[in-house]
Amino acid sequence: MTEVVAAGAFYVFALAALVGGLGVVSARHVVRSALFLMLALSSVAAIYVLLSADFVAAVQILIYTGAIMLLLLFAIMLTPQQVELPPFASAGQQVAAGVVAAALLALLVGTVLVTPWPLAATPLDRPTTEAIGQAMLTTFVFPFELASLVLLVGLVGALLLARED
Amino acid sequence: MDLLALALVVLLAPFGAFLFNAFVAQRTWALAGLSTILGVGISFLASLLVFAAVQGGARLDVSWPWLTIAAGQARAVEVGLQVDPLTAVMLLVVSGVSLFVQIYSWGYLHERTFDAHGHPHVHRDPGFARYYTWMALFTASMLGLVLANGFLALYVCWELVGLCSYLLIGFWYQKPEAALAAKKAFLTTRLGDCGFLIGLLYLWAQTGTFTFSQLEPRVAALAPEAATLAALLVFCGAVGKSAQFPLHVWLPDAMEGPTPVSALIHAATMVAAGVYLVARTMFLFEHASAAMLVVALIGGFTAFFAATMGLVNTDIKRVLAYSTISQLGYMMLGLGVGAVGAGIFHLFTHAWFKALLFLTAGNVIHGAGTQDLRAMGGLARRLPWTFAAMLAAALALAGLPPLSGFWSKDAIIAAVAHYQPPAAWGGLAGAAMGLLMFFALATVLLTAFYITRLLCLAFGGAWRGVPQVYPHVEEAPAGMLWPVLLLAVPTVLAGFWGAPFVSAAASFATFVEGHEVHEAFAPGLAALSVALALAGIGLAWALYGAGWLQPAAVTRLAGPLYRWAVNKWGFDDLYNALVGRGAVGLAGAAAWFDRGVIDGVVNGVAQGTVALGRAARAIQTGQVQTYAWVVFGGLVIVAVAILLPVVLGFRV
Amino acid sequence: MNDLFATLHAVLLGLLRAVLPEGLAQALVTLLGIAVVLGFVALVVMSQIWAERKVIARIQDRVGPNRVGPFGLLQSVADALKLLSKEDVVPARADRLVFVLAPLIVLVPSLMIFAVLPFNWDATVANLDVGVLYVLALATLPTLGIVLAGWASYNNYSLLGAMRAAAQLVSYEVPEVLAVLPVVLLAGTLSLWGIVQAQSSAWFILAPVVGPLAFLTFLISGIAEVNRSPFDLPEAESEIIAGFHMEYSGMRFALFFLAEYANAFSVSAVAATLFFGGWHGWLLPGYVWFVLKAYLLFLVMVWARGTLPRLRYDQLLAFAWKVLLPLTLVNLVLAAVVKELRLLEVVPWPALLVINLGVVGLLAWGYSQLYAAAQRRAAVPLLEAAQGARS
Amino acid sequence: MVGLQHYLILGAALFCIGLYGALARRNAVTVLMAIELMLNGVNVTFAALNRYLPLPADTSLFAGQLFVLFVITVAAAEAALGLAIIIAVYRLRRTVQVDQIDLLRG
Repeated sequence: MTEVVAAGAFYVFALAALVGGLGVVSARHVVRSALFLMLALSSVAAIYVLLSADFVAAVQILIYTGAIMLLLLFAIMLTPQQVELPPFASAGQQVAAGVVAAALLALLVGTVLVTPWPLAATPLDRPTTEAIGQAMLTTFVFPFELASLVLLVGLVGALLLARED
Repeated sequence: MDLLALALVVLLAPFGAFLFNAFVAQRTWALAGLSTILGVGISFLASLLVFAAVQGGARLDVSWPWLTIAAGQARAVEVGLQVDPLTAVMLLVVSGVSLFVQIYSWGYLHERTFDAHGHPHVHRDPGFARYYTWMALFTASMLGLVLANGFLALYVCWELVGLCSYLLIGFWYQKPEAALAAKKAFLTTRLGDCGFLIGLLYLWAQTGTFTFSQLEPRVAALAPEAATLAALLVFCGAVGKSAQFPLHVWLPDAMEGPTPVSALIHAATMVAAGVYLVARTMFLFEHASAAMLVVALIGGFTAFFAATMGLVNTDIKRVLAYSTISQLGYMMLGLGVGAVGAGIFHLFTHAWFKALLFLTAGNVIHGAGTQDLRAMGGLARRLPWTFAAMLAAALALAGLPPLSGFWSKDAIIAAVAHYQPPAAWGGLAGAAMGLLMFFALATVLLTAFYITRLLCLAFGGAWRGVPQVYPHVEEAPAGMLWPVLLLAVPTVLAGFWGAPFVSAAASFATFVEGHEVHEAFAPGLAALSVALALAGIGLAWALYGAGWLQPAAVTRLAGPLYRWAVNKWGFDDLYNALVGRGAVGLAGAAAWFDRGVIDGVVNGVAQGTVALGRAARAIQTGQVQTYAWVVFGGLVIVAVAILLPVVLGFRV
Repeated sequence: MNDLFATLHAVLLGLLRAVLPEGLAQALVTLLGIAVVLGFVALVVMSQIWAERKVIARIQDRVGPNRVGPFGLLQSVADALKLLSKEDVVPARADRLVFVLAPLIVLVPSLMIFAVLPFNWDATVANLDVGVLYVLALATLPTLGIVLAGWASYNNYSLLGAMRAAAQLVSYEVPEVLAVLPVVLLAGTLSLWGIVQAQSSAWFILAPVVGPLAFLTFLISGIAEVNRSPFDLPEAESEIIAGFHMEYSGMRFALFFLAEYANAFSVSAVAATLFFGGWHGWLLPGYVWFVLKAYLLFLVMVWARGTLPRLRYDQLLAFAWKVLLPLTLVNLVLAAVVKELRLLEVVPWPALLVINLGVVGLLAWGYSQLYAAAQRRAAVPLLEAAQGARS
Repeated sequence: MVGLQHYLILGAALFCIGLYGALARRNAVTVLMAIELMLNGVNVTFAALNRYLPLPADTSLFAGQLFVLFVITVAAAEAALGLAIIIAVYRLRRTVQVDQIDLLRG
């Protein structure tokens, strides 16, 4: 029963994510792209929930769908396009890009299907928050410190770049 | 009160003062000054208690885990405190000198300037609070450096004192020279610190710990090459901090800072940190005899040539700066020949008398309104107390018994004499011995010479500055005089602790090294060094004391003598001219080589590159997306090339 | 099986299963649940509007709505009907899709928040163990809708409103999260239910210094996040005529309106959960306490709106970065201290109350002193100017 | 039934869609969005592997999810910086069309 629900949910949200993604790359106007990106990101958050990564899901909404999307919209509005320029690159470039993307996709899918995955006995479903917190301050303390450093640098750099004058 | 608590008090009192000044007392100058003086005072008292406890045999070595990586305690990073005789002595020096300097600075920051009519004007420096804030931070971090029980904490404090030095050299950042000097000092020392950092990371990679007590056994297990490499890298840091030969250039410029700063940071404590570092990690150097020799040679050479530079400088503070470099060289020399006790002993005495020299120099500058020796003279009558104090310090520096400098310097010379290098080097060892001995003794002469010259130029003779100023030149206020006179006490007495007539059991070296040390006191050597010192003094006296006589009278009475004196007066110019011409010639040669050879090569390379670039630019569209496309296309191709066999393997 | 909703759910499901196929029954029950939440929200919002208008009226020495129904209670209903019956206008050059979607993007998250609010120990629709994070995350989404609405309206004032909203949220999201962290630290859980449970001995507002500080910072940044006065710059009538929803009318405007009040309520409800012990109370049932606390906090917001003038734009951002952010960071450290000393466990709550009141009093006194000093300093030049003018 | 491979394929698909966008769109902001999409594809893969694969004993149970968190962190910094750059470029050249930003042209 719940399996069915989970499967249905997966297909729904996966479809939504893919639609969102395709929308992002195919919409004619930037804001439409943003709208689709919102859809994609939210669906990915839902996918995280299905993967029993609720903490990550919440963070995804908070950071991606919340902050980053907002920044993107902000940037869109700060950089108005005075003349309507063609949103897509030259046909040749599009084809080339499509070829590479398709090839990579084929490659990845093939690998995924062929590889004999050493699956765990039972999928890992258990509350994550505390364990993640523990790990972040012990095993992953250096990446953690590094990430904070990156954030700081990003902050300063962004300030410096976007400053008037 | 247990040792740990005491140590924490020592460390946190000045730091608290710093926090208070930084966040509360920035607007209220008096409060800032008082808090720093109070903090340092407390820490000084605590240091005395610590010292007493250590004399009573107490020791301390505690570590706290800072980062624990789950791969096991083997890679745990710890920070901690350590108190042993060496630390205790350093604590005494740092907090003591710092206390004197803090009190002194109060008066010094009320600067005296002379207007066109030679009338003095006193005004408080606008950066008063800032000054005491950084001073507190410096004291705290210097104490932390001494208390650290591992490389990590030590390195952090090491950089902190570097920062404070930068901030305080550039205290008058409106002056471009000051700003430049600060930058120069920071960058030069950083050069050495890079080596230091690499060294301690290398050690960590090799032994998996930063803590000295744990390092000691593990280092013993290290391969000699590794030990030598680590020792040399660590020594790089010491060279930078203690302004040893290749990296000595920053210290003279650092004199742009306020004089008390020079006294505390650039004479007594921070520059001695390098010496302390080598002493603290002696267990490492003992496993690297080559590194030891390098230390000794660099130390000796620095001592000698810094002294020669001190001979000719006309800026009172710069002369002292060169003297500091030279004395630090002595300490390194002592450590290099394995006499930790002697080296640290010299550090100990030097801290007092050099700080005293700088503070008295500060009084002179404060009174005369200039740093230029050529514009001084005849100040002995105006600044009697200052003169007395400076005289004591100068004689201590020159190494006349029974003043402190004599005993410590002599201990080092004796150690050099008794130093037998590893037999492995054979003839080289003998050469090294001779060289070191020469450095040690020649420097005695030069030291005595330049310090006497300084005294004569500043205090002897007639006033050579702006005439209207002289009547207003007066002794420094009490706030600047008492610290000086108090400092004179250790300057005179500190030496007896290590004097030969003290029983070996109670001697300084024994205390520091922790085991009975019999410094073979060589009366012959002592006599020789004293004789050299006297010779230097006499020479300088003859040269610069001669200025006392009225030139006219001299010409009338003893023409040849006068002419001889005149020629000698021209000594500096001659010396400078010689050096200058030599330098110019050298520069010319270098310039030719540069233009002819190096530029040729460089240009050739450049043109080659340009041509290559022209060839290559065709494929550079400047389109980020093109580049990305190439990257991913390449990725796909490579992946296919790698994976295809595997896939087939599965298929079959 | 002490979960009230679960019981109801089971009973209903059982009844429906008798007459309907499995899937359909499921769907129906779910729909029913959604309908209940929606109804509750609608009810809450209407009552809020009425209460706000009354209170504001009193503050401004007016009577407020008093025609429709007793005490004008039905005023909101009338307004709602009016809005629903209005014509639905879309500006000619607007981006239709975005214009239509925006109000929904604003409304849906604000409704979703209600799913995790712990109305009572046995009445939480969904008890996530990352509840707090979930709430914070959803609280940021409406702004996206606002920004899109402002952009889609194809109107400069709306665009300005949108930009303001974006900048405001980006600035105030940080202190809001940081203001919640002390509570999470003290409770040791991210689940709202667990947080309320952890307050059974002492409410977190009682944590010495930490509690009030966290509460204040949370309330302020919360008000800023739902764009209520004095932080209502995105719709500042006097500056950018109603800002982002200027082009909206009728039904769509009603959605914005609904969302705004729903958000206001959820902020006060969350505050009640985090700081005022959620359903904990005496003799009255938990539901009542919870809603009561939420309403009181909402009235505090109303009070603020009625009292304080709107901030200037630069003041708004400066306040977030230079005041709130440092405060919350310091507060976090203090919270760690409080937790280490286990003050909330060892000290009885009346003592905590006394301590906090003392602290608050002290702060108020100090602030008044500073304010007076500032007044004096500001006054002096005027005085001199006057004298200068006279002489 | 839905298993590991479904999620992995989803991740791959998202990544490749993003890649196409990053290569074929002109507006720098859109390109940035596409890159975010790629990152999300990677994140889904991480989370899925974290759930389905047995982890070595000595590492944390949620290493995969931690990677996701780190990626999100970096993505946040990257977005902020990227947008700052875009705005700076816009001030400079009044355009955000990547094919008009070719200061790198040799």
